Amino acid sequence: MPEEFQPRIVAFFCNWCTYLAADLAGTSRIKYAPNAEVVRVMCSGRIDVQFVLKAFAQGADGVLIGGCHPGDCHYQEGNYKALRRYRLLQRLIRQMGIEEERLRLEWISAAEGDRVRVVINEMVEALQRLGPLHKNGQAQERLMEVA
Amino acid sequence: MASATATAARQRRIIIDPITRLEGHGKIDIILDEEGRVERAYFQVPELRGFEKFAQGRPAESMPQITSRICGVCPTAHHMASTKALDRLYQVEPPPAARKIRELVYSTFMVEDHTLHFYFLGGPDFIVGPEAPAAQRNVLGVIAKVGIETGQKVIAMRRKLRELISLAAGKTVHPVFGLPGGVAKPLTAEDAAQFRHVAAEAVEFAQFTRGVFEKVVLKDQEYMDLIRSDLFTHRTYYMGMVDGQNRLNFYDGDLRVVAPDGHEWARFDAADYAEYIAEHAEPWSYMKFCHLKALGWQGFKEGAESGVYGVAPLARLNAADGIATPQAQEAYLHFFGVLGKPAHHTLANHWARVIELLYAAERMKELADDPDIIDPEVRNLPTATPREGVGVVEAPRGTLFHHYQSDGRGLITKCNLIVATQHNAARISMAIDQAARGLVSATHVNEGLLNMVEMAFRAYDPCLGCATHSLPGSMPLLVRVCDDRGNVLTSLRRDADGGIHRD
Amino acid sequence: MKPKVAFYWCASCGGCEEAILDLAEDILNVVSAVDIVFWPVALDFKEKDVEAMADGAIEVALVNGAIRSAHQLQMAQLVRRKSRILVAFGACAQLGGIPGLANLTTTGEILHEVYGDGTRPQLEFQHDGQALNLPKLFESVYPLDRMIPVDYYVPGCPPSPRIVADALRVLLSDPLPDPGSVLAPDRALCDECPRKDSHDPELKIDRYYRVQERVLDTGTCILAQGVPCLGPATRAGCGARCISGNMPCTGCFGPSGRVRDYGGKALCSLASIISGNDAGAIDPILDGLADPVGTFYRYSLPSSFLQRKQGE
Amino acid sequence: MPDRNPVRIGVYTCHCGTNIAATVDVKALAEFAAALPGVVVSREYKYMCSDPGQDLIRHDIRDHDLNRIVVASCSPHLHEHTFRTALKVGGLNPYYFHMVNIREQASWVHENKAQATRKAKDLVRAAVCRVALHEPLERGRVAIHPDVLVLGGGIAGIHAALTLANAGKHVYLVEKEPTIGGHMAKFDKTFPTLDCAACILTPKMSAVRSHPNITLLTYSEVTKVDGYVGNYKITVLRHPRYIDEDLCAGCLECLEACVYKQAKVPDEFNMGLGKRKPIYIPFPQAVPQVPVIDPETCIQFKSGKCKKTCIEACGERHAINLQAEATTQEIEVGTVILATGFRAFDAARAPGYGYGRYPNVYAALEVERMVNASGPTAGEVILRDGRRPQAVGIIHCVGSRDENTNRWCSRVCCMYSLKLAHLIKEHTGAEVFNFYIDIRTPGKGFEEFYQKLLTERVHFIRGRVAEVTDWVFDPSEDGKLVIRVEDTLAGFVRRIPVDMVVLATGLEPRADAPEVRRLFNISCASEGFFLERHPKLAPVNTFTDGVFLAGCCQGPKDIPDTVAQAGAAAAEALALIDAGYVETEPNTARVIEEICCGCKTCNSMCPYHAISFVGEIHKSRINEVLCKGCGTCVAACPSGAIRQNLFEDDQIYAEIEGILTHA
Repeated sequence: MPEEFQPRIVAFFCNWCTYLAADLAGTSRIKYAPNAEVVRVMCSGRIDVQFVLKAFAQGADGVLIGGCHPGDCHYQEGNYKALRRYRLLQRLIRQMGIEEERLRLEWISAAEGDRVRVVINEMVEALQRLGPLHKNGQAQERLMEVA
Repeated sequence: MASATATAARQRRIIIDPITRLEGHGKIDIILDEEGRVERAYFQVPELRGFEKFAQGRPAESMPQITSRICGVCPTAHHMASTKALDRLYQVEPPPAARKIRELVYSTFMVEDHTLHFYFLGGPDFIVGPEAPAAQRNVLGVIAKVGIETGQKVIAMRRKLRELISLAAGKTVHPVFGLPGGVAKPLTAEDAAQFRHVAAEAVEFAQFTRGVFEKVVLKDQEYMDLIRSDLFTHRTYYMGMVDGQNRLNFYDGDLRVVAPDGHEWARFDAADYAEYIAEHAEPWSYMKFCHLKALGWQGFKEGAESGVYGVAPLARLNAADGIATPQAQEAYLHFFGVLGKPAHHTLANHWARVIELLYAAERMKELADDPDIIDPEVRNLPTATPREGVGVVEAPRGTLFHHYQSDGRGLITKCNLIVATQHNAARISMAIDQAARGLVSATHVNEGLLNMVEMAFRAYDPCLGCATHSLPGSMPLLVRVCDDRGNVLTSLRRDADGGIHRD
Repeated sequence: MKPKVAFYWCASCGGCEEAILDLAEDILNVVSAVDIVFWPVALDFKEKDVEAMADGAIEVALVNGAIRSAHQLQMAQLVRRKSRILVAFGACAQLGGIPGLANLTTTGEILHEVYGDGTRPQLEFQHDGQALNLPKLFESVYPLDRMIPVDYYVPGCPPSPRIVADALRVLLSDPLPDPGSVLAPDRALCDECPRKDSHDPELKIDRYYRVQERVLDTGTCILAQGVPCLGPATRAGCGARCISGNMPCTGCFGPSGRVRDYGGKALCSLASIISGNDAGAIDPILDGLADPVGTFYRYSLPSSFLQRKQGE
Repeated sequence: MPDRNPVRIGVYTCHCGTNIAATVDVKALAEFAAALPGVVVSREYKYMCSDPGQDLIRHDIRDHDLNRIVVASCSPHLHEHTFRTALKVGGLNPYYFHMVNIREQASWVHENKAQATRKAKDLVRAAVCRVALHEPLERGRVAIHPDVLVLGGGIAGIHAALTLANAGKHVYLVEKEPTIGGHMAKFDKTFPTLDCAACILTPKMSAVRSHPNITLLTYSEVTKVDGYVGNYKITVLRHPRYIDEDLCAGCLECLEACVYKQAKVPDEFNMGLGKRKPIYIPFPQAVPQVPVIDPETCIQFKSGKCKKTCIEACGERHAINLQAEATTQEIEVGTVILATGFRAFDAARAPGYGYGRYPNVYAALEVERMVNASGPTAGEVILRDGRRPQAVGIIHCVGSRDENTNRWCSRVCCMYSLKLAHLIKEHTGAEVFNFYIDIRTPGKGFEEFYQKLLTERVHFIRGRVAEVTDWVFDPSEDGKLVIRVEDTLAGFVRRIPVDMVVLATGLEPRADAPEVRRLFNISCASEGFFLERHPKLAPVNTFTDGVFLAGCCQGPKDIPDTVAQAGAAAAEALALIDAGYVETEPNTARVIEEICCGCKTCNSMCPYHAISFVGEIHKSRINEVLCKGCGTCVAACPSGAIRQNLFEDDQIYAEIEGILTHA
């Protein structure tokens, strides 16, 4: 039987809440899918929309943004900026033919280790339903036509 | 290279190719029969950009700026047609000042664009003359003929006119002032003063240009015969925009169609264009061919039964009963006095263009002098739910339609654009086919013939940029005579400046 | 001996050619300063003349327009080979330009839109044994530097006369700027905006207006008036032409040097400055940005990270 | 200033014993890393954080002339500092370092070794790509203001305050209640030694009052916190007690003089078991010894028609001012100790036990007051009707270890239940039944105390009580409260009739914990207690530098642990203060002036007002000291004119590319 599609997820986690939650998941030995790889930033407010687009262009099937709960931002308001960008970015990627399930923003506090498991597993399932973002290496194909 | 004699018996074909490898413009393909006589000449447009497709989903208000990118030569025409379509889409009328500012800018643009064509593109053919050596048949040759100071005069005039467009519309190439229900900003008293100043010069300049034309063309019997010759005559319908008194208008009014015998065949509002005009596609060209819907597509035929019609200066004058400004009206009467009405002579387009140049300059002056022009009220904010709108203007090269449908938020759901060269496409094809049949054969291909074909073509100043919503501009051509293996027997090139060379 | 210069156009609207003609009287100075060896739209030299030249014989080639067909690619490669310095001239060559919005769709969709199910143009049409051909179009529009190496960029749709004049001067003098640089100030438009001092440092947007929804004051920062103006994200050098026309900047000069994806950055910025801390408050404000792709990538979709619409 | 030398990277993969090695193929990982561009040395080692591990790095820097280091091990929150120091010692700038978390975020959370290894490789590749672009950075120094804020005047706060004050530091002790003392002041005896709580607490309280280095702000709350480690500006709201602390001599004549001859108002300090007057002092040893007027009940405040006998009584001192209003006071401190304590579980939330329904069901704290000689009943343990109980049941784990209320063990209930059992028996001679799930006595002398109780013939019944009811089955139960429980040792359900039920209520976070957390910008654990930086290695630190935790606000604990933690918190604060400065992370943002166009987008981004707009040059500028390094302005800057150290755009792009480049 063909091997199940393993989506690649780039996860941008803020240093103070979601990254710590992921650490807590570790110390609690919670098991979850190995498809998400974390880029640590100090605050979800640091996440430039360019980074998300870069990840999609570079081959990510999904992008996860993790920040502190509203009102809990270690830097007071960074997560609100992240939310505003995310809401607009969702509209953009829809126009660009990228399903909205491929981009997810979650507030996960330092205490919610298990939430990391739930979110990543959910996302992996959703992406396995959707299949790869770059259907049969679309990008390469496009270069073929001009070669 | 294979020798001509070796392959003389073979079936031949001639490709007149506007160096697609360079510009990807129009292309003419002439098929010869066994005897080397022209069997069929095809006029092909090899490109398509799909503005109509990617317009979908864009906010309506961005269309004037997006569609102006169809053509950098006549962006103002697209910008204006689009803006007028938005007025209808949002069901909002611009305040009087805004309407006048639009027409003022538009008239300025018409003066500038007609000047460009007369001196830079069409000019070489008749000012320097069809028989002049190719090396001289270009803008430099024109300047040599009319004098260097005239050349500078032309350049300076264009600059002043284009600066005025920037003044009122932000930019000259791709203006940004059109909004549903008005324009982006009012004109100040200083702005208006500048317009008045330049407008006065423009009228003078137009008269000067008319003088040049009458001197070098009307007084040249050979040239007049050429104009009148059947080679360049097609008896078709004509369409153009007219005001309430059926007088020529570029910015606003009804569309009027006259039959080959000159009688009014139809008069309609832009919104109803689809009831009068249909588009026909051929498998060998990306360009669609317009025809009169009621008469249907009869193929590339002239006459009252065929739906083929023309637009552009000659057609406009044919479709109008007169011109609203005195000097241009006088020139109008002279024109038909000489050629009779309607005039079916393709090459008369150049003359008609000069008359329009004069009208545009006079109209520009009228509007610049109008005290309302500096009224600060230039916006009516739309309140109605956007639905559908058709905008039309007379572009330098002919009638230009923009037709949009949108959803309730004003996002475009359907966009249809009909540009001048599409209206003329059938007539252009016929002109080429006719010229080719009359002049070309396998053994008889030379510059003269080529330029004749050229002139039939160039008289329309066809803008294939617009035609394909892709690429602009003038029409460089390549003529190659090849055998059926594609070996080049003879090859002639003709470039945008009119120079023709045998390789 | 005067340096050889070539002008060439790919998929463009001709506006860039007009931009050069708009040098008006100055064009004569240019013509006298250089030896124009190739300018299809204006002068009488042919492809074969170019082919005949030694590689690198042309000092500077200014190429405008994007690449969307094999022909254009061929020619761009030829000019590249013959030129020492190749400049992507104008927004289409630099970023893909407005025709690059075609990357939101496919050639198939375009053909269907224009011809429906009726007669369609054929790449090859037979007239008793004679084939008439139409060139194949690529599925996507490409900025010049995705196809050939580009040394410099002249931004704008079209480039402003000042930028064109400066660029020609710089390219013909020593020392040359760093390879790859954009020949315009590496600062955003606000720097030269006449309205830059018209608003206070608290730039907060409570509502985005679409341009037809609001009568704009002619003296105040357009963004501060709630109409999305991309000036802050867009390279300076145009002289704020649209602003002086009392319309917002739409970004034709592209990004400044440290930005990789123009639209992404602009979006990120315009979303950051709105009020509202929950979806309920944020979304209505964002409705004023009716068309994110068309707003933020109007000139730069083919040069963006994603390049075109994904999936099929 | 970017480093121009060719990049020479050393990559170190840690086994962490088997913590990593069991799930990630460390050998394969090290070999993979060795092949990555720029990597000169790649090693794997049992414990990279150990001395020999760090020596590896130091020697390689020397022997292989490395200028970039990547360590793949645990979370950077644990050992980033350790390894940066190793670089420093090795003569390399500590920021030429990047850490890859393959333990918490790989080996511990995945089971499939192949997949975990694949992920670890991606992360290492990302780190190698990133570290190549790192630039040398210097930590900044911020001077530490020597004064300290201690929030909460319970035993934790008191002990921390005294420790610091005795070390010569000035302390602001802020307490919400009119007096300090906290919960401990309400206790009678303390387990396991049974020494009297007051006897050990009140001397410390008066020490606080009289200490020259302590500014005591009772009846006060912190409403605003500005600044950062070393330089906090704290706004304190002082509720009006209507009696001027400076003028009042504490004679308490005003209490006598109050028009209320009898105390009528339920008394908070005695859990409502006793009564007080509208003008009152919480308890005799209260600190400060200054009465409070309760405007809710004072006639003057309610009707304005009081004879104001209190003011007469105060006479010349004029200490009473009924017009007094709340005031705010701003204090500047360098460090903060949070000792805000806990809230006792509200027994009414466990309805099965009849609290609030049956008068003779008491919460433990109420009984604490009853057994206290200075309490409402002068030390008598009596039922509501004044009778002495014949039988008393003490139910453990009320609001602890309970799915429906709080899951955690409150740590102290077993011991104080034993203490109460002992005291009740002592005071009443009643039969005492303890209903417990487990008896937990992990502490010095605890188990001995338990054994002692067993010899006192206190009954222990193992089982979670089903309900307390007055529904009697036979005459023997008449007028009694019946405790229904399954005796899990005997293995059958029993009905124990008693006169009094004592509920050993657990400890939970205070209701205002979330507000305090936000004020001081720290985190809470899932159950709501404040989160320490590390459960073992930094139990009194928080993730916010300069803010420390003491006592039950961090989690349930008994008095000895609380005092120990308070001392530790004080020591941490002292360490900072005596160092004189704190080193700040260099990951701050800066504006590149040549690129900044002055669009003012960034100015509204910064919650710390670190970004100012400089009109003269028409550009924005960032104050490096005020910048906290969140990077929000960096992402918002539309022209890329703002950069952030350690989180440069290019470094993050490199990381993304590294993750997604398929090997």
